[in-house]
Amino acid sequence: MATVIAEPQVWDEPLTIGGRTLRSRLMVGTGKYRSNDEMVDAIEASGAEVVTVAVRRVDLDRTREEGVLFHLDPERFLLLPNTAGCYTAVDAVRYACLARAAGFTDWVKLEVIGDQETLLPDTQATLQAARELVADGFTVLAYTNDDLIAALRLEDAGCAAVMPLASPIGSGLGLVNPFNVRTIKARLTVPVIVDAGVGTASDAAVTMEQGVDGILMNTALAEARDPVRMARAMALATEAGRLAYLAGRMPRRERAVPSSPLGGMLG
Amino acid sequence: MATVIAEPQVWDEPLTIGGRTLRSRLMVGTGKYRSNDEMVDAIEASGAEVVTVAVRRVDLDRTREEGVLFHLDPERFLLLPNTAGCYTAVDAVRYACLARAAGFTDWVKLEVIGDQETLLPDTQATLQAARELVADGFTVLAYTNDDLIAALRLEDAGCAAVMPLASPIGSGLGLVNPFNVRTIKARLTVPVIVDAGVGTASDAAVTMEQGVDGILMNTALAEARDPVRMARAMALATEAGRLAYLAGRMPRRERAVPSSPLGGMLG
Amino acid sequence: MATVIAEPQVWDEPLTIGGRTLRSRLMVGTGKYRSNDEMVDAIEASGAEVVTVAVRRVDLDRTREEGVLFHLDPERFLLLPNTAGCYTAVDAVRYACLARAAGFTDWVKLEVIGDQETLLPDTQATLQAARELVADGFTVLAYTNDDLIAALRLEDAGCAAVMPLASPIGSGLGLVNPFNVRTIKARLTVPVIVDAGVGTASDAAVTMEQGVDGILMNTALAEARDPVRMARAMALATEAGRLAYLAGRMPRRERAVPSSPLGGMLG
Amino acid sequence: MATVIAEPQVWDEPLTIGGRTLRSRLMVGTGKYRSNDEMVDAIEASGAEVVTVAVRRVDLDRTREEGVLFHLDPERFLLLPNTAGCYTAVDAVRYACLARAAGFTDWVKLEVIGDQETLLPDTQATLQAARELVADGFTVLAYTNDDLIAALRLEDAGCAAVMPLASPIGSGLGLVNPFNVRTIKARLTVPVIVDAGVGTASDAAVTMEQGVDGILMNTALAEARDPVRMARAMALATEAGRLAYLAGRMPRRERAVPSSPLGGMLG
Amino acid sequence: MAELETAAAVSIRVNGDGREVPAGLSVADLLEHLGLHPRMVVVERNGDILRRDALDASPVEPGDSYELVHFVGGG
Amino acid sequence: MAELETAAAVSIRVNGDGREVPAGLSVADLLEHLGLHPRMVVVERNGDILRRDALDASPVEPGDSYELVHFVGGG
Amino acid sequence: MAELETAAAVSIRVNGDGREVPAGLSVADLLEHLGLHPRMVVVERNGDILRRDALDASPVEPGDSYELVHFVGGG
Amino acid sequence: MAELETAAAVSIRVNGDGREVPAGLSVADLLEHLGLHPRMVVVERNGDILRRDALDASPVEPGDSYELVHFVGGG
Repeated sequence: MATVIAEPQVWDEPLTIGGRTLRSRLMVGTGKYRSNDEMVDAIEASGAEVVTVAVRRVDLDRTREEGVLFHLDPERFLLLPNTAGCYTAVDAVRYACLARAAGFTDWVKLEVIGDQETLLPDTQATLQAARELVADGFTVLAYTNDDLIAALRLEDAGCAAVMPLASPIGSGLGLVNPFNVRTIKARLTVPVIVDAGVGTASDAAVTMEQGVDGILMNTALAEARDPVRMARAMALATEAGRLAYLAGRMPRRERAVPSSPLGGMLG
Repeated sequence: MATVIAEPQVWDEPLTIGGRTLRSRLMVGTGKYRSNDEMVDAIEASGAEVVTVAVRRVDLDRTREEGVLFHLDPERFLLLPNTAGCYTAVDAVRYACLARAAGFTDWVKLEVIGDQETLLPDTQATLQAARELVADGFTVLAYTNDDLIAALRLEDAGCAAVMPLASPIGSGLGLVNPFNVRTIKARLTVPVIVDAGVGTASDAAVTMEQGVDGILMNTALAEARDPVRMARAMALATEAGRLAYLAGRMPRRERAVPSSPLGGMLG
Repeated sequence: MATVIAEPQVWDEPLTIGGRTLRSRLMVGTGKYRSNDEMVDAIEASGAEVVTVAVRRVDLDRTREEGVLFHLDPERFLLLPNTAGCYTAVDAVRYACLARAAGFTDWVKLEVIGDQETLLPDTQATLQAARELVADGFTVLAYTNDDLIAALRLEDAGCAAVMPLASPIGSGLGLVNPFNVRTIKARLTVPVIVDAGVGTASDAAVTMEQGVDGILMNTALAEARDPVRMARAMALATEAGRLAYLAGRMPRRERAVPSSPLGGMLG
Repeated sequence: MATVIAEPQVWDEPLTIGGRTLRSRLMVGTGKYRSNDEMVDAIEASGAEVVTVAVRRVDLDRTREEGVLFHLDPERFLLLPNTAGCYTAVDAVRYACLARAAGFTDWVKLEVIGDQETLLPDTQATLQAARELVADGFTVLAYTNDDLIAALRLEDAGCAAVMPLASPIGSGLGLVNPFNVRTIKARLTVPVIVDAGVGTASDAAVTMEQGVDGILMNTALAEARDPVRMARAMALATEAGRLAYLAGRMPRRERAVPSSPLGGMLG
Repeated sequence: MAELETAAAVSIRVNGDGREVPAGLSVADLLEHLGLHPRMVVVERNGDILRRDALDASPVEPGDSYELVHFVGGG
Repeated sequence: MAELETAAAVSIRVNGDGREVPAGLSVADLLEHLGLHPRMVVVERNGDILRRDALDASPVEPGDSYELVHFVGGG
Repeated sequence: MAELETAAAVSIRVNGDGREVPAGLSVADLLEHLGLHPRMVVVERNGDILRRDALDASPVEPGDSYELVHFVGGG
Repeated sequence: MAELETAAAVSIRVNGDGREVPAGLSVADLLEHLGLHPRMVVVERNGDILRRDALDASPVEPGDSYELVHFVGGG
């Protein structure tokens, strides 16, 4: 289709986070895939350059299968470690330091969870951890809820990007509150990446149409019946929503307006 | 972006209407653009192969400007004449016959309007006109509302495609009733092309996610601040929604599910 | 609560259909209740004056249980016979005539179904039956879809009320397309009663907020866990939506506006 | 209508906050009315027992007009002072103490605003003020956003009620995120009163249908074209939504289910 | 005589099923015979509605087809 | 002769308006006379569509009513 | 004497504005002087809230800063 | 001697579990001993992160507690 011949760079400017330029506005996770091959193919199809990973103990019995580094080339992808599973600022900082010691990047996707059932962030602890990590030289991308006040403080704390949720992690409910996300984008100067909750392509498009800078998703790909095709769909939808935002949509109106001329009808 | 390198044909099978194979599932109109150049560029960016036109009296004073044939090559695009502006079956048949006499195609986008204010179709008159045109050898693509009963009868009448609306022509309200459109698609065997009402990229994506075969739009492009970029967005969104439908989305759930492993946390 | 002391007549004018004045804008059905007592209590709690019934063969083995007349006093309620289950105009007229012969009313809730799976109306056959019944002196309340064109023709045919659906019978999906229903109300002069699809109280409120004259429901009460309490809820919600429509809601705005004075803060 | 004869106490149990029993689940504000008479009539029509007021300097030129106490009898209504306009915990505590010194109540509706443009709460400062006020013997009803974590901490701090917003103060956008509010209600044990954002009757109904204990509103009444009739609508809608929640709604389904028997049709 | 008469029966159809009923019944008798209260039932005979006040005077004829309907719960 | 002929004119209707055109024109001549390219126009004469290959052989008759249509931008 | 005393005045701040008030007033007198009903107003003096029953016994001192607040319409 | 040495073992904790390992190992040896590729693992010893280039020079001491972590699939 036309998507093949067109030159994307003419359509949109690249995204810059923490001094690094990214051509794709879609970031993806590496969790919950049925197989590592499926994961790799989906990531390829997504066109993502930033790929999140978790930090965990090595399994001393069967390591090879587990390690993401056995499947993804850290030269090709920016492997973004997260602090998933951390419930305190102290834990999050510890995981971030271990991740950095792996020697690939000083970027971290900061998560401090406040509740086990909903996996909603503890914005207060997240803010505290963000301050420590920024002071320690990390490039912090902070997962948070859709509260403007928390987002503004994370920006003040020096985060390189603020990542409000669309809806709870793994829920697939899509962008429940577009007003909050639009407000956050309007008020922050650092990039706003919507993280978590996107369930299908139209969710990605409507999210980008709010003017945000990018999307990070995992479950929507890993749990799709066909993760690879869904990854391709998400790549297209993310770009589509971005371009629609830049293009400026027609007004909504409750009355109809003909597309063909009223004049020139036959006698 | 990845959209450039990927091979679209591996992602989706082509659409066939009236024996003709189409690679793009997006069809566009030619009305209401600010200039003919903008119209041509937008159509190029949309990747559409089927492009609708209206049938009107030539203006005997200044013709050159008007005629769409001066701007679009009928060899490159399937110029699909509509019967816009017709309020009776008789008128619609008359316009269809004049369009066919132009010698480019026996396809017609049948419209019989029932109300000047809402431009909603008169399904009864549309059905009558469809029967006459099919008997006369036309390939009929029938614009209709989102009523299953009317859609079933248009299929029975021999229409090559049935085109339910997403919302009123030129309204940009998007797909107001996805249930009806999904039901129509589930019950018909001929292609279902959603026509009218799409306002922005996410509208196109969510429409295709219902499983329909394609979308026809005009105002969403012509009235965008930047019609060419919006056309590109719509091309991507239409494919994105299609692939998401084929890929099978994750389930929606009100509870959260972590993307990173619960096990392997540090002591 | 305030609902007890207040005088409803000061809040709203009564509804008049076919020359008969109704104080309640909520009409209810009698189908699918777990018991006849529950049905009677729910109808009482709903405050409905118009109650629909179906016309069926007597069961020659166990009649007493079945007959609605054993449970509802036709002097207290306007028993409105429907033509549910009819798929042709001829059948609908036959059922209507049998219903009138029962001697209680010449009102009929006309239904001509076009599809067994969705129970969507055949508007063409409904229109034909409506014309015959009106000519034969019936007071016709016509169930239809949310198509303006069909609604206008049913009004032209002499129907005393037009009854567009909110969503399919028994679906509980609520008012899926408020635009269509609002447009129908704006264009018709006879009362518009939304019939079918309402699932809970807020559905009834939002439906009345479109300005329609009333609502008819059955499943939302019969299938509620507590039909009597839900009937009370629906009575309140119907009046609430009506009064909110008459009161004229505040504007929606994406910015905040304080409710307390900005001035007079302490130094 | 039935709403007059029915006995509300049989329909719902009363709400208890801070040891005080309330028969109405609707609380209203006193700001922004066109006149004091309109304010008083609307409050009467709302049936509210709890009525919020702001604390401000007396205007030394024209006092009589301003003071709410000249229009509302503190014996009849629980006048609930708010800390609107406060941007720090210190200010909020100061206003709360001044309000208590008026000698009517030790209740306070705690608000600590975090942003002048959106009037969104600073949950961290709100939590700090709540702790101080609870320690000082206040009965604290805390306005907050729809973040579960913040709500849980306000409950832990000893708040008598937690008041998440439906949408920003004065926006009239209604309940944008029902999931968050439902989750908060499910996880807290103290009463949850949704405060701010409700715009019309159906918003109140849908909010109560989430299972929350009550609603507080101001702008929806004060800015309605007819505040008194809207107040009546809100009283009915609040009760309707509450009863629908208690009654347990029918399931939503995408297929239709007939309300009249399939059997017994004529031959 | 009596025997003969009682022996005599006519076959009709009621709500789709064949039935033997005593000869010489009026439609009103038929309803009573079937245990139905005339006020609760509407009678269609051979496709035509019988007015309630005509039930007494209308004899049940051999081969008649009756639809006996009433109001049941419906939406 | 020529003078006479050219002097002679016939009145017809084109797209709703009355017009005087020289006598003896074919419909193809008429289009040229109106500055229209035949390939771009469809001709309906007195309610009947004229096939393009019939334009040359079809004479313009006095009182004829023509609809000359083409494709314009539409949705 | 009396003249002198009444002539004497003290300057205080009330709700942010400077004011001259007669010397020797109690805070209760001050409210009356300002036309305010004590039951309707809460008094904060120099940052401390004055209990209503202390208004009579509390003298207005030169340089005092008062916040006089009450309930107004709010949400 | 050598026997004695090899016989000698030290007990440490690795990822929460107690283990006996030969005496005299460096942390780099420990990883090899556990079949782990140093480039793939990050070592935290007694709460402090060991830089990769320090693994060879760092002896495994009795009672050491190690956390050996790496990157796994996550969102």
